[in-house]
Amino acid sequence: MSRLSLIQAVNQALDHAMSARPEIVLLGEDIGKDGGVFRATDGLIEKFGEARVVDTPLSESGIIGTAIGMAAYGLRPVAEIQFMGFLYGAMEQLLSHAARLRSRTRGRYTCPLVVRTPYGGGIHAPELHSESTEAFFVHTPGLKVVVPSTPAEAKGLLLSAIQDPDPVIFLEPAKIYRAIKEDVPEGEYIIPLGKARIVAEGGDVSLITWGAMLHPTLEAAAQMAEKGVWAEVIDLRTLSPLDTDTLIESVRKTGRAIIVHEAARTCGLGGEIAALLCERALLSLEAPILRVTGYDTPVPLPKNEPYYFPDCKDILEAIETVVQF
Amino acid sequence: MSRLSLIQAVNQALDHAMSARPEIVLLGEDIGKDGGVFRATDGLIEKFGEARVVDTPLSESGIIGTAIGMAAYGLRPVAEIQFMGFLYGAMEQLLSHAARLRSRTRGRYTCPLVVRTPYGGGIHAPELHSESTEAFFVHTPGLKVVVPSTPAEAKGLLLSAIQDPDPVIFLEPAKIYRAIKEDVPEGEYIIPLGKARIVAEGGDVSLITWGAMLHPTLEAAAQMAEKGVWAEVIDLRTLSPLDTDTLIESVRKTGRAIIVHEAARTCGLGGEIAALLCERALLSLEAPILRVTGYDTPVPLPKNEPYYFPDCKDILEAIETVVQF
Amino acid sequence: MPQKKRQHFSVSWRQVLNEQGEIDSEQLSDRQQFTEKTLKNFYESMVLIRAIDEKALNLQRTGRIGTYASIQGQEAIQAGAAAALRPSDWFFPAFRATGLSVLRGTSIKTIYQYWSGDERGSVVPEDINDFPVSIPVGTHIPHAVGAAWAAKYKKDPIAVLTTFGDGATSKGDFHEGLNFAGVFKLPVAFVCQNNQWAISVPLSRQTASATIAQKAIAYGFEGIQVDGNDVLAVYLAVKEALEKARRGEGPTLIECLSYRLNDHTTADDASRYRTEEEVAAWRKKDPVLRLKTHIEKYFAWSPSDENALREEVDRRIAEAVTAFETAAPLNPLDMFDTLFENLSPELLRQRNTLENRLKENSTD
Amino acid sequence: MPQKKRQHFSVSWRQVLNEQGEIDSEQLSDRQQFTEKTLKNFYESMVLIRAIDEKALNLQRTGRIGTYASIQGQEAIQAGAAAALRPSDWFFPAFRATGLSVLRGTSIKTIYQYWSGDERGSVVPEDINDFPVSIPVGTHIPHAVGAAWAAKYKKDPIAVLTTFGDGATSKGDFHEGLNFAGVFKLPVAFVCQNNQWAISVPLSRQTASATIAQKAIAYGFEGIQVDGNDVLAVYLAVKEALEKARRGEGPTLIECLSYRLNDHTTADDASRYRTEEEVAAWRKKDPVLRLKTHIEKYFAWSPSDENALREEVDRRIAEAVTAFETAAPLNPLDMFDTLFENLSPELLRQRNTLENRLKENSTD
Ligand SMILES: Cc1ncc(C[n+]2csc(CCOP(=O)(O)OP(=O)(O)O)c2C)c(N)n1
Ligand SMILES: Cc1ncc(C[n+]2csc(CCOP(=O)(O)OP(=O)(O)O)c2C)c(N)n1
Ligand SMILES: [Mg+2]
Ligand SMILES: [Mg+2]
Repeated sequence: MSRLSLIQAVNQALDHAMSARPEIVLLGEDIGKDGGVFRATDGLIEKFGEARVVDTPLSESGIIGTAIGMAAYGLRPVAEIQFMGFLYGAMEQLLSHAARLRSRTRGRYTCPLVVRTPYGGGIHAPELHSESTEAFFVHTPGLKVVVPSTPAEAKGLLLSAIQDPDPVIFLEPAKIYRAIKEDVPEGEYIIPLGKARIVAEGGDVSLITWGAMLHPTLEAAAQMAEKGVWAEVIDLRTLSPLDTDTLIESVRKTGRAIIVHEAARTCGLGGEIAALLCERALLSLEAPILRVTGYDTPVPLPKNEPYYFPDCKDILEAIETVVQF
Repeated sequence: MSRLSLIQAVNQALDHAMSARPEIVLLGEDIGKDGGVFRATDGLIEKFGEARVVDTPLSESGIIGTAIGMAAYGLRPVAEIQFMGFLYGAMEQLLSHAARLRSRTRGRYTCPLVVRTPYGGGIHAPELHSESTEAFFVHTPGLKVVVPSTPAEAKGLLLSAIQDPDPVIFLEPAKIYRAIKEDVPEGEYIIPLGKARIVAEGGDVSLITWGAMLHPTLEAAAQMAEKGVWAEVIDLRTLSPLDTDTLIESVRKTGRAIIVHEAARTCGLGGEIAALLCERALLSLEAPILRVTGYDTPVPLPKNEPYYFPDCKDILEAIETVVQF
Repeated sequence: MPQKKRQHFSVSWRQVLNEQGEIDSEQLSDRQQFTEKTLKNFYESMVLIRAIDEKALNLQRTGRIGTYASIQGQEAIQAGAAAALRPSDWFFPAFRATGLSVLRGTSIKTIYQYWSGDERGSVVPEDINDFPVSIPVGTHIPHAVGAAWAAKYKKDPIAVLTTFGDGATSKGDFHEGLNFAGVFKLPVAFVCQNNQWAISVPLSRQTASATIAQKAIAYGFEGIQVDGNDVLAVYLAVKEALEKARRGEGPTLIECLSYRLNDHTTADDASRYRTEEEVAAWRKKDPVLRLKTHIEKYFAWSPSDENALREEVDRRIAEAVTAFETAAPLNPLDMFDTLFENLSPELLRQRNTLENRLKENSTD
Repeated sequence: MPQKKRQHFSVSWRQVLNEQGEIDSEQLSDRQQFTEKTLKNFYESMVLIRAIDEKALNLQRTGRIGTYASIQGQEAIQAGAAAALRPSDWFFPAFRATGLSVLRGTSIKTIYQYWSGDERGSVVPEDINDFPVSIPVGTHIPHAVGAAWAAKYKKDPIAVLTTFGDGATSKGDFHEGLNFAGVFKLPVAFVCQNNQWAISVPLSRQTASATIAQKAIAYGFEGIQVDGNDVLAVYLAVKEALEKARRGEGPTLIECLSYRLNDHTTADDASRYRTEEEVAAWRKKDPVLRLKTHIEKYFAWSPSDENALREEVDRRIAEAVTAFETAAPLNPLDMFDTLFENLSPELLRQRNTLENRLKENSTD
């Protein structure tokens, strides 16, 4: 165990995985000597060499496209895309190829590819550095989507993603890359994909969230607990496939649900979760399912960014609303 | 008035709009002499010349990217993407630029661009020719998304889209390009964006759909009417912005809602609509909101395609379920 | 570091078997390699793949397969490249390389399955390192580059070949793939089947460059233009490129200049956009006839040799058609079973729904 | 139709003002155009934009603006290109063209606003045909091409210029943009500010081609490499390209070979990946000093001239900083009000939510 930040945990997971399996190679912009713009790959080129930690030309589509070919050939590429907003250039490779290689060839070829990318806001960066469009990938059959919310979670989930035989989009909440430190198990530490985590138990309302938003959500839950309202806080961990059973079970118990995400509201993952609950737990619902989300606008530049993202206060308001309904 | 198929109505709308406004230019692959692979632009190069009906190199991103520059300069480009599945190559241009040009420049530049593309299944075509990933674009602030369901609708909505000062993704259901003919008003015929259409009134259940799926939905409604169950059928027309008021009003009346779409279920637009209804009309709901959709797999090749898309029978089953709930 | 002087570049043109069916021995350092047997093999391959193509067109007309993309006119490219490849090499086709795939070992039945809209048509046999058809134009090029990269990483002594059309050179993926290959000096040969049309868009609308070959200059490696209707030129150029790749000397772009003799696909009507005269002029340069002229003249290829070949080819194709038409129906549940190694509970639920529906239907 | 012969291509290198600050008159047909006044104007521009840059770095260090991308080392490119443009031309920058934008007429205040994370920093004045900063690398190149296309369509007698880095040449958008420009022979000049680094990735990792200029060969138009630290060479090359464009003779790719003297941005630490020696060597080639040497020698530019210039520049910048720092705060509701011409009911509802929240906060 050592106390690590989320970015250090990512680094440790990569280091551990690469030590064990020579077929793992890292591709990306500035991941070599520079160690990645967030330092996720710090020290890895020194340890594993230029052939395994590869600075590529500036082309996201080229990175993902060549990684698909590598994966089909038998390697296990882990690609870093510098910011989620630059993944859009690689959409065709992801959607039309990575997600379909196994089904297209009926398993003759597979695509064990991990695409890591920092995502979400809160880092005062320029335009397109604060995207959280996870819903695109959740809507794409053939991809898995994973978001860690703490350092230990990051390590355990990333090692799982690297082991996974299918392509995984691994979204790292940049806002909390360094904000939290916690004990992270050394060596092999695996958190299975597809299982949500109940971070706090409660009977009054289910708060469903993931990534950086877990933290204001926990804060809101703590504040409500002082008022005697007990929230169950669920950290999704894997956005695709969704752990629907855990969600439904929780809402059957609490009768109320609030989904918290950074992304724009309309057609965000919150909509899917609300729809699932409404379909399978309607009779348990004692209040409307609310969504606390970003607005349906692009994320503003840093000056206006604080007005865009949901915060603890917004979550508290939503809890009050459903509890008093 | 003349009786036209949907593709003819599209052709007539383009012809009419181009006659009126010289700043409209068409860009796309094979839209010139070939008249488009579906013949949407048949005869237009002869009438308006090579400078206004432009066969481009094979590059979807190039088409959208240059069209953005044209639009900013003052033209009104209408781009044809040969199939929706090839739009993925242009995602970065659409998401990072077309959708943001106005807000980025606070209105100094705008992007009056229409992207037309055939979408949806049912035409027995190869892989990636049957996509219906409208949810991606609905989730993108700054874009509008429009889907016509009949020939007259196609004309009225396309003329509106071309007049619109902001970028519009215009999705044409390929399956019904030629399947239906109806009277289409000549000349200027405008259906405003953002307003859904109640195609059949009813008090027992709201069926919400768009595009080609309107037709099996209407068939199901007709069959249920024989059994004394009266469905209200809503054709969304504009998927973004959503006409939430019409949807909520209908469900407040009927107490039951079913959303029918071709797209994969998870994170499809159906989820958003169910979530909206659950949030704003919960107390009116007498049954779970059901979604009749494609599966969460890629659309199979033609041999298996019929097993993928929802049909009248699936809709009937869903109606029975909510009515008997 | 860029050099501060005027830079010069060139791309060469190569033709060995000219329009008259004569070998230009100046182009050939080793005349011996083209023995009677070799040349007849080339011819047999070309006749075979043309016949497979003709049968596919026929199956389409009679409604037994769906939309089909003919390869006619491009047989020399495909037979030449196939002969240059080793079994251990990898191959990444676009969608107009049916001949190459068959010559590599994919069964004719599989080809017909693919074009009939049956997923099993994308299953390449385990012992062949080929990818199936890629539909989005040009997007498979980076995959070939990635496989070459993996081979280099693993020090496997193989090369990778990818084919694509002239239209594909306009896509960003072409650029990105070739650029990566140049930077990392990867063992890959890029073969452009320049048939001068991308559906209705002529080459002049695709690029302002005089050749496709010169595009390699942008990536710092060699580009060469060959007569794509000359199987010998194609064979030699591809073989040299693959050998160079296997020697670790990096990629090559080979433009094979040819012509699409048929419509783009069976869903297309080329008479809308190109003239009969243009097509007729290229029919005269038919690559299959060109080689036939040569072997008739130099190796006494007789009408009875021709008949024997045709019979054998017809027999193989008839067999394949029977196998295709009598294959067990495809299981719709495959759409789930081939999606992930392990299905999530939600996907299992959806799979159950479909399974029940199929049962209902079968008892309806 | 491709030609069946060996093809030859070349790209030229151009330098007018050499490292020693001497004009190479062989490179110059019309020596007269560079009058004392012209050269001093160039110098003043370069001093101005370097000072704006230095102030930006200072504002960043003191927390008054956010991440900033320095242009130091690239002043000759930006001053030369700005002088070659006409007001009616259009300009599409990447994110490292602050100098060019200012010389075109965007206010210094606007520049600081942009890098402080204020949307108003992307508002280009109505009378200037420039785009604001584009963040996704290379993706603005097609926009420039589209604008050139529109200008050609409207028969407007203008040209379009776009600048981008060496890293941008690896993106598909570069390829697609240049290809369209070649095919449609559009009035656009592509100026690559080749500073030899893309963050930590050196040019050799970006492309295997010996020059960026030769990439134009792939698109069938002229490419030229110029000394990007020589404002005269840049000016002449860009001017000729724009004139050619306005004459309807199509696009040109101009590679300006230079060097990024500072870190990639203020968030970067270049010492992690490049040597002090490399940077020091390029500091000696400083484009501002090179021109200064020339005007000192030939036009008696004196320390007092220099001081007067510096004072004037400092005054302008101080004024801009004051304007920037005293600007009214940005209205958060703008995120809605600038999104569409007309807001939908749902967006109005969201706007109301934010409006109420802002009111609550202000009374909190
Ligand atoms: C990305 C993409 N855009 C459009 C299409 C539709 N399409 C199929 S083939 C084709 C033309 C391809 O031309 P070329 O690359 O020259 O290959 P050829 O058909 O001549 O073999 C087009 C536009 C596609 N399949 N993929
Ligand atoms: C599509 C995209 N990928 C990655 C980035 C992150 N990034 C910003 S600048 C840069 C390097 C750009 O290099 P170059 O084009 O040479 O321009 P320079 O910074 O040298 O001016 C990178 C990788 C980005 N902004 N856009
Ligand atoms: Mg072609
Ligand atoms: Mg650079």
